[in-house]
This record gives sequence, C-alpha cells and structure tokens, in this order.
Amino acid sequence: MQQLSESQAMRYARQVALPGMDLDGQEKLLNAHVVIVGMGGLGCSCAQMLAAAGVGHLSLVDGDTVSRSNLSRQVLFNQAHLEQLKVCAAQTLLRALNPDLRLDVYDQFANEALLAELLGQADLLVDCTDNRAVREQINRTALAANKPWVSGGAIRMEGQVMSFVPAANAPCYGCYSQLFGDTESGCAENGVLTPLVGIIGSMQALEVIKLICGLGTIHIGKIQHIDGLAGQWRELTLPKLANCKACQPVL
Amino acid sequence: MQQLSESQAMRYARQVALPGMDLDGQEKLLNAHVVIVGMGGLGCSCAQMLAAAGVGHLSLVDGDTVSRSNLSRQVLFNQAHLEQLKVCAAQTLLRALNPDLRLDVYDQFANEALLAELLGQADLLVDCTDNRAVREQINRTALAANKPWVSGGAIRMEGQVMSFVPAANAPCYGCYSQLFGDTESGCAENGVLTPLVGIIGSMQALEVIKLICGLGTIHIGKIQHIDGLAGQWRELTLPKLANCKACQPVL
Amino acid sequence: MQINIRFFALLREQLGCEHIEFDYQGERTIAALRHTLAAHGDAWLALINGNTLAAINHTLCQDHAIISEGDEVAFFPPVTGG
Amino acid sequence: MQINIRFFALLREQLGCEHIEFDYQGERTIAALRHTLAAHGDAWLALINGNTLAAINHTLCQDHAIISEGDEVAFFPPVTGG
Repeated sequence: MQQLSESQAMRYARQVALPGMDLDGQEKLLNAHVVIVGMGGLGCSCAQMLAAAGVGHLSLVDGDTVSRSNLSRQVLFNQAHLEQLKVCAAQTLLRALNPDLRLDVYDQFANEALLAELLGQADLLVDCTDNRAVREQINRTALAANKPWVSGGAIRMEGQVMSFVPAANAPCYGCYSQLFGDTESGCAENGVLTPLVGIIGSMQALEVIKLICGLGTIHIGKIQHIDGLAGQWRELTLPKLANCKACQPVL
Repeated sequence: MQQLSESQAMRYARQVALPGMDLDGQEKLLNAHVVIVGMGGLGCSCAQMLAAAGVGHLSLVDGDTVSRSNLSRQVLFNQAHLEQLKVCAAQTLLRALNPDLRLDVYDQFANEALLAELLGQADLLVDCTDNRAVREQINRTALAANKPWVSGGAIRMEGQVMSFVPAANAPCYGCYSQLFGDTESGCAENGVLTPLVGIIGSMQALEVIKLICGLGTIHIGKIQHIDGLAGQWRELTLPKLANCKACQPVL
Repeated sequence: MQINIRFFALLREQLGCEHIEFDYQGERTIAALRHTLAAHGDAWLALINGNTLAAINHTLCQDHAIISEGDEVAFFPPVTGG
Repeated sequence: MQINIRFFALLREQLGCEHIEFDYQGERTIAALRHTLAAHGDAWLALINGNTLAAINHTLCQDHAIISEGDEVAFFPPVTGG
C-alpha cells in the first residue's frame, strides 16, 4: 500500500480537509485502480476529474481515433491530436494534470475477455461508452467479478448517472435495458450539447470517489436524470426485475 | 456578425444537430462575449466547457496565482504553472481547445468599475468566485446593466447553480444573501471534493449556452442544489424579497 | 380515474406537451395507457415504438404495471449516448 | 402540529440526523422552530448561528415565515465557495 508523500498531501489539501475524507481517504484514492471504458465526451471529463482528484491508477479502453467533431466536447483532445488514437492522445493532458498517475491504455474496443481481465485487477469500472451492447457486456462481467461500476449517458440535452453495486437486492443494467427497445441512438445522429458531458462525466467521478473512499451514500437502484432544456434533475428508482436474464440466477 | 466557417460547422456538428440549436444557435455562440469572474475550480471547468462549445469571446478576471493545492481541481493548470497568474496560465489550454477563441484576460480581482466596464460590452457574466462580497458587487453591476448572470458555488461536498435574469418578477442575489449571515466559509478552510467543481462549472456552462441561444427554459428564481454525499439534487425556489436592498427601487 | 402524466426531455419537445391531467377510463396498465395516448397524433406514436421509458411515481416500470388513482406517470427517452 | 424536518449536506453530517417527524407545539415561525431545535445539543446551535438557510416546502424563507400543519421544513448551509 502506497503512502501519500508530503508534496501529495499539500496538493490534495482541499480534499484531505473534508470531514470523512482525511489522509486515509486520499490514500485510498492513491491506491485505487479504475477502468474507464470509452474516451469520448464522458470519458474525457471523468478521467480529467479522477486524475486531478488523485486516483493512482487509470486504465483507459477505446479503439477510436480523434475526429474533428469530437473536439467540441472531448476536452482532453485538440487539433494536434486529429487521427490519433484517443487513448494515446488522452495521455498528454492526464499526465500533465497528475505526474504521479499510473496510466495503462488499451487501444481497442471493449470485449468481454478484456473487461474480465481488467475488472479482475481493478477496483471498479466507469462506463463512458455510447452504446447498449457494450454496457450489456460490462454488466455481465461486473456481475461475474462482483465489482461495482458507474454508468453514465449523455445525448441531446439529456444525461443520467447510475451506480451498480454488488448486492443481493441491487438491480443490474439488464433490469434497466429490458425496459426499452433495441433502437440505438448515438450522439452522431442525435447530437449532444457540450456541457452535458462535463456534468455527467463529473457526476460519474463523484460516485467513483465515494465508492473508493466509502464516503457518503450510494443509493442502490437510483438513477439521477437531468433534463438539460429545463435545467432540472429527477431521481428515478430502478427496481430489480424479477425475471432479469442478467442478474437472476437460473435455478 | 461573424458567420461559421465550413470547418467550424464540422467541428460543432454534434451541437448543430440539436433540435432548437442548428447553425443559428452555434453562430450566436460564436458571436457571444462572456465574462468569467474567478478562475478557480469553477472557472476552469466552466471556461473549458464554453471554449469547447464554441463561445467566441471570453474575458477572464482573476488576480490570483496558481498554488500547489489548486492543482487537485483547477483543471486548466499543472505543475508548470505554479506561481503564474491564473488568467495567464489558463490561456494555453483554452487556446489549444479552441484556436478561434478571442480571449481577454484581466489579472486583477474584480471591482465594481471593472465589472461595469465588462458587463457593458459583454452578453452575460458567470460568477465563479468564492466569496459573497464579490457576488454582491456582481449583483449590483448586473442589475444596473440589465444583464443576466449565472452564479455557481461549490464547497465541501455541496454545490449549487442559480441564474439571475433581468425581469420584474425575478429575485436577485441580494434576495438570497439576506437569508444568511456574514460568516465567510471558503474552500481553504472547508475543503472541496474535486468533481463538485466539474459538475457545477459545467452546469453553469449549460445555463450560459441556454441563455445565449435562447434554448429551453431558464427557471426564474430556482436554485439547483446538489448534496454530493447523498448524490442527490434538489430544486429550491428563491422568492423575490419585498424589502431587498439590492433590487427594490427606493420610492 | 384521475392521473397525472408528465413528458420529459426530447419527448416533451416532440409532443409540445409537458403535462396532462387526465380522467383515464381505459384498462389500468401502462401498455393500455400508451395506446390511448398514441391515438393523439403522429408524434404520439413515440409512446408505442418501444423506445420510451415509463415511470409510475418516479419508479421505472414495465408495460404490464398497474396504474392507480392519483398516480404520476412519466414518460422519457432512454439516455444511451456518451 | 405535525411537521417534517430535513437536514442537508454538512448540516446532516454534523447533526447525525437526516429527518425528523415532529409534533411541534411552539410558536409557528421559523425563528421559534430554530430555537426549539437548538436546545437539542451543542451541534444543534448551528441552527441559530445565522448561517443556516431554511426552506418551507422547497421555498427559501426568512425567519419570520409561518409554518403550517404538514409542511416540510428543510435546513442547509449556504454554498459560498468556488
């Protein structure tokens, strides 16, 4: 277990000062390993917050390259990164933000083997992907590995965050995705307003830090949903589905 | 009035695709001038989102320099910027994010003369400061100039956003600040959890973009408050105070 | 049966409608309510295309869920982007 | 008079209390309620130090505001940092 250096303690003074956080909490962050799947808008904002906050080890997974239309919301990239792999481009700014950060990058799209390998080593996973198929894979892998994950979504002027934790009474992503159809709608067709990815990516980082440090409350089966046009949040309850194909053991 | 170039239209394709936004909305952003007062945690996150989203002209106001304990949450700065003026350090990343951005910097703390001069030229102001005295000055100046402003706050594990717009029935910051005492509590004594400044700074950017583009609804007299430990949002109503010293004309 | 229906986000914009208070006489399931609403016009077909979530009193539910007097029923699109 | 009191954020942590349902018999102003609660112990003095906001049914209010049967009264610290 790595301990905070004196200069790290100074750097993180504003977090260490929080009741319930303290040096112990900051050291938990330093020793934590978080997997971020998807380095689009949510991934950039979430990784930036986690690196700044002092998470010690991030693994980034994305096979995509930077294109011009990414630049209006994926804040780790700029014009000089066009055509580069996102996970490579992201390293420059993240290392500048936190020189002590251990950064592993996987320049491929997530698959179940990779997710299982990473979740076996890591403390938790952040879902910053833009599609349901990968989320179903993450869900299965996280259920099997008994690890928590924090899922975010942002599209149009809407966004939401939900945390999935290993607990008998907790719903899983399958309990959610079975409530709607298969039609994918991504940001390319639907667009997204830039600040939404900052809001949701940062909300995901907040939940990750709370999970790592055991801070505050993670409300099981709650979805925080923002309707950006109205500027209003709503908390929704996601019940555990009695017949969920993903989380109900077949007897 | 500046028009979007072809390469700008490509860059902002995901926002232009939004119903109600379109090329017109993106051009309003390009021609907008926004003043950001305070380049701490909120200012860094908000400026980053506004620059990425395509706001054409930002004026940054802050007399402070970068110190080590800022680095854990003020995401435009890194170790190489220690001791530099924040408004100068902020330029590098903001220009990289958006090479077309016009950026004016004021390396001084806000005062009423400067605020009046800037609000005379600008479309609106974002309050990313950390104290009540400056907010009272911004309030007086904005009321006199008849300009909207978006106020944000983040401390400990809490944050809030409120928009003040020129309207007869709208409360002002004085209607809020008269409800509590004078004891200041800043981040230095109280600490702040990193993602809170990302969440609130991005929420401010969302409100700014809505105000500039005339998108969605700005709810007059509403405060969005996040209790980060619980991970829950609450909307509060701020009534117009009948006897507010700031916004009630003396008859 | 008096119910309170709310539409959120993109759905609210598409329908041009935020809120209906409604004396509903149909079968008391979400599925039946979706079909009643879908008859209001083309935009309203979104409620039966399989891509709109429903919640009763802030709890997400399946199409066979039962609506009771005074319930708030909310509809919104799933958030899938990133 | 039955009222429902909620404490938020830092205040909730300091009091170790999120929620009280309370049969309140005192004078029906926020000021009087603050004084009644402040008698619960040292941490509760935060309610009368001038730095706690109050809201009745989600609307911020002054100390002379009147509480009615069934109201939700919420207390929280102002958010001043940045």
